[in-house]
Amino acid sequence: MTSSIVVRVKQKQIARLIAKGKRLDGRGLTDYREIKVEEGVVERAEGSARVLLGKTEVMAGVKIEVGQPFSDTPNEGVLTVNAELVPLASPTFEPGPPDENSIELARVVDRGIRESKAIDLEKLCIEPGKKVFVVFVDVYVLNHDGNLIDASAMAALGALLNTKVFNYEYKDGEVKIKPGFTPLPLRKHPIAVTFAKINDTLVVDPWLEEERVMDARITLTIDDDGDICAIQKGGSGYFSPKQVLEAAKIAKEKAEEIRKKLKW
Amino acid sequence: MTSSIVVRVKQKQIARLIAKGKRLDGRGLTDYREIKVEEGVVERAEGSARVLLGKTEVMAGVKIEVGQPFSDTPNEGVLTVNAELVPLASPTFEPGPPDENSIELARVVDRGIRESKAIDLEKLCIEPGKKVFVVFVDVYVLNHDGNLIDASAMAALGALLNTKVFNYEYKDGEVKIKPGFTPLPLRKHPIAVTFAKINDTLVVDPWLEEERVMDARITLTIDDDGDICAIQKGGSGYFSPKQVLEAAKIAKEKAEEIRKKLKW
Amino acid sequence: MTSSIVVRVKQKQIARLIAKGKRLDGRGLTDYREIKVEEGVVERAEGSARVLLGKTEVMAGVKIEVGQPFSDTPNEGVLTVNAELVPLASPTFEPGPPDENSIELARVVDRGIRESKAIDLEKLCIEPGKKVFVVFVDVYVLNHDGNLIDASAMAALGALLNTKVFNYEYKDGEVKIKPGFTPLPLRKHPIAVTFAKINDTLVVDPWLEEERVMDARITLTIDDDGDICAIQKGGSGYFSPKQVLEAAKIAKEKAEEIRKKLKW
Amino acid sequence: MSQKVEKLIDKKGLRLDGRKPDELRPIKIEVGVLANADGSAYIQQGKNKILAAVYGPRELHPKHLALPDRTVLRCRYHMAPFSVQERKSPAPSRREIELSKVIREALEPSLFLEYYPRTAIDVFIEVLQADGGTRCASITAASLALADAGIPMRDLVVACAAGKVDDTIVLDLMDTEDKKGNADVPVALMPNLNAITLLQMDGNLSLEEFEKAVNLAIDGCKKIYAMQKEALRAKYVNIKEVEE
Amino acid sequence: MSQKVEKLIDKKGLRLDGRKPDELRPIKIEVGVLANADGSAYIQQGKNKILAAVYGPRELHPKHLALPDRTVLRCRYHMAPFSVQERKSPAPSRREIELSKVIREALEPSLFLEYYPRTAIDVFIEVLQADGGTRCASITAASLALADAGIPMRDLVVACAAGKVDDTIVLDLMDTEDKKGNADVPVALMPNLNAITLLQMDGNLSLEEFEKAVNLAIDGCKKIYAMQKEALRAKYVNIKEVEE
Amino acid sequence: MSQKVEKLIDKKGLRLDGRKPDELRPIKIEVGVLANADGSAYIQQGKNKILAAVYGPRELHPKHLALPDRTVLRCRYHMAPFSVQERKSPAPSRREIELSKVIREALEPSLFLEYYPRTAIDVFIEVLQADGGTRCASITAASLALADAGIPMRDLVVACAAGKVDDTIVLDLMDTEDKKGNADVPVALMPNLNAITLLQMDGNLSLEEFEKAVNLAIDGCKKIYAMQKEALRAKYVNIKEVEE
Repeated sequence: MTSSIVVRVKQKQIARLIAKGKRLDGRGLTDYREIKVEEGVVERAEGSARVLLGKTEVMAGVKIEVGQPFSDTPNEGVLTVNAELVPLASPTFEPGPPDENSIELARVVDRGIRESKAIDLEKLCIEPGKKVFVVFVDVYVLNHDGNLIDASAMAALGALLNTKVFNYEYKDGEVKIKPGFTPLPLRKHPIAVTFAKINDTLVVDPWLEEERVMDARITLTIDDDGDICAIQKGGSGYFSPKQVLEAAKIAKEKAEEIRKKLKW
Repeated sequence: MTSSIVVRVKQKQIARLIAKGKRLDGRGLTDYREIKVEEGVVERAEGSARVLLGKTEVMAGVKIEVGQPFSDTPNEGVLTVNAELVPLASPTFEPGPPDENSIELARVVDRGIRESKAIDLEKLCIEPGKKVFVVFVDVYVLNHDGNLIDASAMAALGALLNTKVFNYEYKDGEVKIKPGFTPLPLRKHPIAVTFAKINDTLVVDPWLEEERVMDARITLTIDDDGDICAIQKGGSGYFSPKQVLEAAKIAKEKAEEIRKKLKW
Repeated sequence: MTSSIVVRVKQKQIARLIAKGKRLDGRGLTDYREIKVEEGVVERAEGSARVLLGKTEVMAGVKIEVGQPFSDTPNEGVLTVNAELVPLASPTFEPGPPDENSIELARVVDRGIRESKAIDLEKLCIEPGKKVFVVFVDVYVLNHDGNLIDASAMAALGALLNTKVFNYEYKDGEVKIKPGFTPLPLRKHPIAVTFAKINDTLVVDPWLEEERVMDARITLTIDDDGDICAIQKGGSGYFSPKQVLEAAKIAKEKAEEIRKKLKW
Repeated sequence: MSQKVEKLIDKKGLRLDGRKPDELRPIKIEVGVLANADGSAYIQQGKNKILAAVYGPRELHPKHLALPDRTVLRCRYHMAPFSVQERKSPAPSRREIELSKVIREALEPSLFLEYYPRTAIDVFIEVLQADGGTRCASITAASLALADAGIPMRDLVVACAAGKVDDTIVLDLMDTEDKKGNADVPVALMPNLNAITLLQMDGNLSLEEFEKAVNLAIDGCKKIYAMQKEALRAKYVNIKEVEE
Repeated sequence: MSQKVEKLIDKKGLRLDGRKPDELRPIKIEVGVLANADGSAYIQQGKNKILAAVYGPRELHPKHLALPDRTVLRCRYHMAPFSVQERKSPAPSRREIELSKVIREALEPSLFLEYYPRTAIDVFIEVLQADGGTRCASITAASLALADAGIPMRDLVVACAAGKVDDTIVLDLMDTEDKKGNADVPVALMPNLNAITLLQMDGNLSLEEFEKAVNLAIDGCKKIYAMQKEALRAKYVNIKEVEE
Repeated sequence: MSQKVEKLIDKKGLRLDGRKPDELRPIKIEVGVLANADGSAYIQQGKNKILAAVYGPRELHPKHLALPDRTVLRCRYHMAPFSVQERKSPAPSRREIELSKVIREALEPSLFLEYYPRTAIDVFIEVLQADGGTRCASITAASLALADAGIPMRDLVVACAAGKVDDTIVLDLMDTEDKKGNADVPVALMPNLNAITLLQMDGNLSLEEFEKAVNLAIDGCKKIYAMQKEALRAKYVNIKEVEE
């Protein structure tokens, strides 16, 4: 009960600031927190990256295995994105199988990569209908300070960017590993941009305190051409159609900014 | 606690009526509620039916897939019956994996079909020991107003009656779908007839209020020849041997009645 | 709360006795309870044994199936040990999937067999990389009166000792069973010896009352040559390095004693 | 092996099922179709066949999940095993878990959750046959089931998708358009409040196309909203007639 | 490939294991075989080897499952992985879950559940070796374990199957007869009350055959009932001897 | 098909990675690396990369698991799917469940559990990259995370393995040595109390070899203990510097 009073007080404080175009941590309404991306942090993985978005910390690792294609896409490799909200990242995360929050997180990250056609999946086909490469992207949240979606999308992309596929020879239905690696065929760099709606105002890259008081959340994932490739509204509030279109415009700018900054 | 007093009052009322050969809803002791069967309600399924038994509503859908036979019946197709007590059907059903009630329901329906040899499973063999058709019957309870077993058995049979198996060509171990369909080879029409024992009297087709106060339940499944092919006693009461034999006789008559009525 | 007072009283009593080199059930500090091993108790299993260690009762059954080898040991059969703490064995065991206690028990038994190389797994290879025999050892605790590890290790070994592998013919990738059996190729007889530390003293083969008050537990598994092949410390206490070495020496003697007694 | 991409819009500008780009599929809505549920609704939209039921406000088990200041809205979107081409396992898939969440969040803004502290309202959705756009049709039916259960609400929630198919912005995509088209934008709306309560997208749209699609989806929502209200009215009239 | 149907009854009218049609398999029953359980029993019937244990009446966790006016009887029928030809996964199968339910419902009528409100009585059955008719043998053993635990009861419950094999009605089917025969009718009985507490069937029987089978099964039950009582007596005598 | 057993120790007596038999791998330890956790530590030991976090003492759910006279220490050892050669399913394996138990039992003796009745202390360990000896490195890091959380303790727990490789007793086995060597003996120690809190072994050792291995592992523990204390000191100095 106490905690909900604290929330209400903070909510008012955050809302009052936002009405003046300001935020509790000093950022402007459309400013991201500091972004740090470190690639290749886990040598044992085929690709990996660690992202710091303010105090939010996410790691992603990529493993490549040989498997079967889906029956409706017999000549494409398979992409699988999984997200773990491991309990060391937040007092509110519990051990156990993925809950709706980690499933949503994984599926939003997946959608950005898949719908932007970032990976050239046809190049990951070994024998149509029989054998293809399976790309496992595992998103691992290490510290939760808000906006897990954007940080996770960046970590996943960062990991894919340094992913190497082992060379192989295919004979008589058997895949034989050969020395050397080939980079994963990556064509696009989808960037997720998330907004919180607080006091009927949109703010970019909400941190944890803002997420606690926000009415609703919207994420737009933008590809290299400035097109939208995925959207996800979350939270128990709503947006006006105008807000949605405004968010789309800002997301396009922000994505370009981030892509430049990270040289992606 | 209140609810159990209400139950006791209703129990007395139902019992008093039954002593006079009457029932709360006006039926005679061996009368079924109104039965409506609608076949082919889900075009996307290979077979389907919707059954209304009074206010009890059950849907069944059949899907056909190619799979492997069991090792002890290498030249027979596979029958799999599953039942879901989905939570929209009753305030007492909970989401989650099948509990003992839905497992018992599925297994009793399965037994009726399997033991009457209703489906000619040998005709569903593609290559002995390797490839056969798998018949999935999914029973879906949509409104629970008592006697789920009889309604589910009817829905399953109704769905099987309009099930079409796709035509195919078998070459080099691969099944290739060809245009057109063949009806599922169905030889028997097992009908389940359920009794509740209330106040030491048997009543046919118990509805929910009667199930709440019954001592025990017994289901006899009868095939086209009037033979018994499956029995299941349920509930924490008992039957006298005489009652069991009486139930068998009535079940035979009722099954014939229903089979005529539904033209099965 | 009461129970924990009882525990403390008993703890003092047990501790007082142990200080005098005595135990509540009259044994000396390094004495085992009476050991009875009955082999071949389940004819339907390929191997089986029942062990009584005082009132602790454990059954083990072995099943042999044809399966695939692990990719890193393509020409070795597969050993799988599972333990069930079925709820009829103790008021504290609950039905459900294996918990950390039954998993630890299975893994300690497994380690003893595996690390002593008791089974000649290479002789269980049918076709390298494709087909091998899988040896399932299922440990089934029927009455828990302490020291489940030693009793389970003995039951598992006893069951392996009378395990028969069916004869077969291998042609065109198919295993065809032929009449007759061959004994499982067993080379070693690992014996687990468990100590409890109570009042800073080691006692061998703790029974339930001792386990309830012990600080920690240590198991050493000894092979036919007197070498150690597995160790497991358990419980929330600790051992001094001296105690560990002392335990190793006693374990070697005890294992030899048991092996002689059981003619293993 | 190579799947020929069939034309999704023909020379006359008509879609595979003969619809114009801005045309809805045939829709049939019924309210109060299940006897046990506190509220229920059935929707057919194209070949979609979906049931929604509401139980509550009711006690919540286990009790420690109850909230002192508001009701807990719970939602389960579930597909029957026979509702799709290949049999679906009845265990909830990751997709069903995500959709249950976004549907719940689409319905929440319409309710006065603080009216019923310490209780739960359960929304159960069963897709009996699926043909693209099930999440939208589910929201449309679920909101009616909530109304049928007598739960006070700010407005009905109605949902409809728009998308892009063969470079054309179209309304209410069916299964093939959803799978082979360029983009799908499901939108849920409280029309009287002009409030978007669900918005998702996958595919590829420029900002301009996105704006067009959102506006088209909103138009579709408003048309279905009229049918929703009509279905509610039909039930009340029926009740009145029965009572008289 | 084609399995020759072997004759299950020979020219002399004897069954595969040499029994006459109305003959039981050899049965061995022991009561009080487990040290920790409040009550226990072991049965061997043919090659069936089954242990039953009872714990309770005892506290029930989680507490909200307790009933204010009676005890909760819980029952788990479980097969050891090595009890059957092909190793059985230790996770409960659908068959085991159904059998746990019908066995519980076969035992319930014999107990005065209202004697122990807010408690649970747990019946745990472990099939160590299975050879047809395990549910019946389990009931026979479980009822003895309940008696051994000192739980007051109206009568012991005893169970036995009859069935049809090569057109003959036979008693107490073993595995091969169960699998290759025409019908199997397991029956549980409280003999003093002439009350059938479990009845199942699968196969094909005319009404007349069914009547014959039920009567034969009841005869079998009564024979085993005598052995049950003898086994109980044997335990009490042993206890007396130990006490003296 | 046949795997050539490579030499694990060369003619100069050096190991695959150039270490001498009694040499530790390079170790890097950091304390207080995670913002949300009450305490945390990071360890790199060879290619092992492991994070440990501590939450608590805190309330425990469900409450009936709480103990009236002491805190409940819970521990989860978990490997990231990408931490090993073949992707590991994120669901806890039997190995992870066993290691969680023995790690918890290795940490427990160092804590005053009776100080915080009715609470829980949670230790969460995430192996980001595994290279042999993860359980030992995890204990070393977890004990530091407990200290960082301000939990009072008798002594730090530090762990290191010794083992036998090509007939030589060696310290701190890496992955290949672990898999292809003759024995592995992980040891956890509270150095000031000379108390062994974890001891496991697999492989084959005579009593003499075992004694040598235990002593070598204890030596290793003591060296790492110095680094542990240094890492704690480094954090306090940093805090001081920040405060000044």
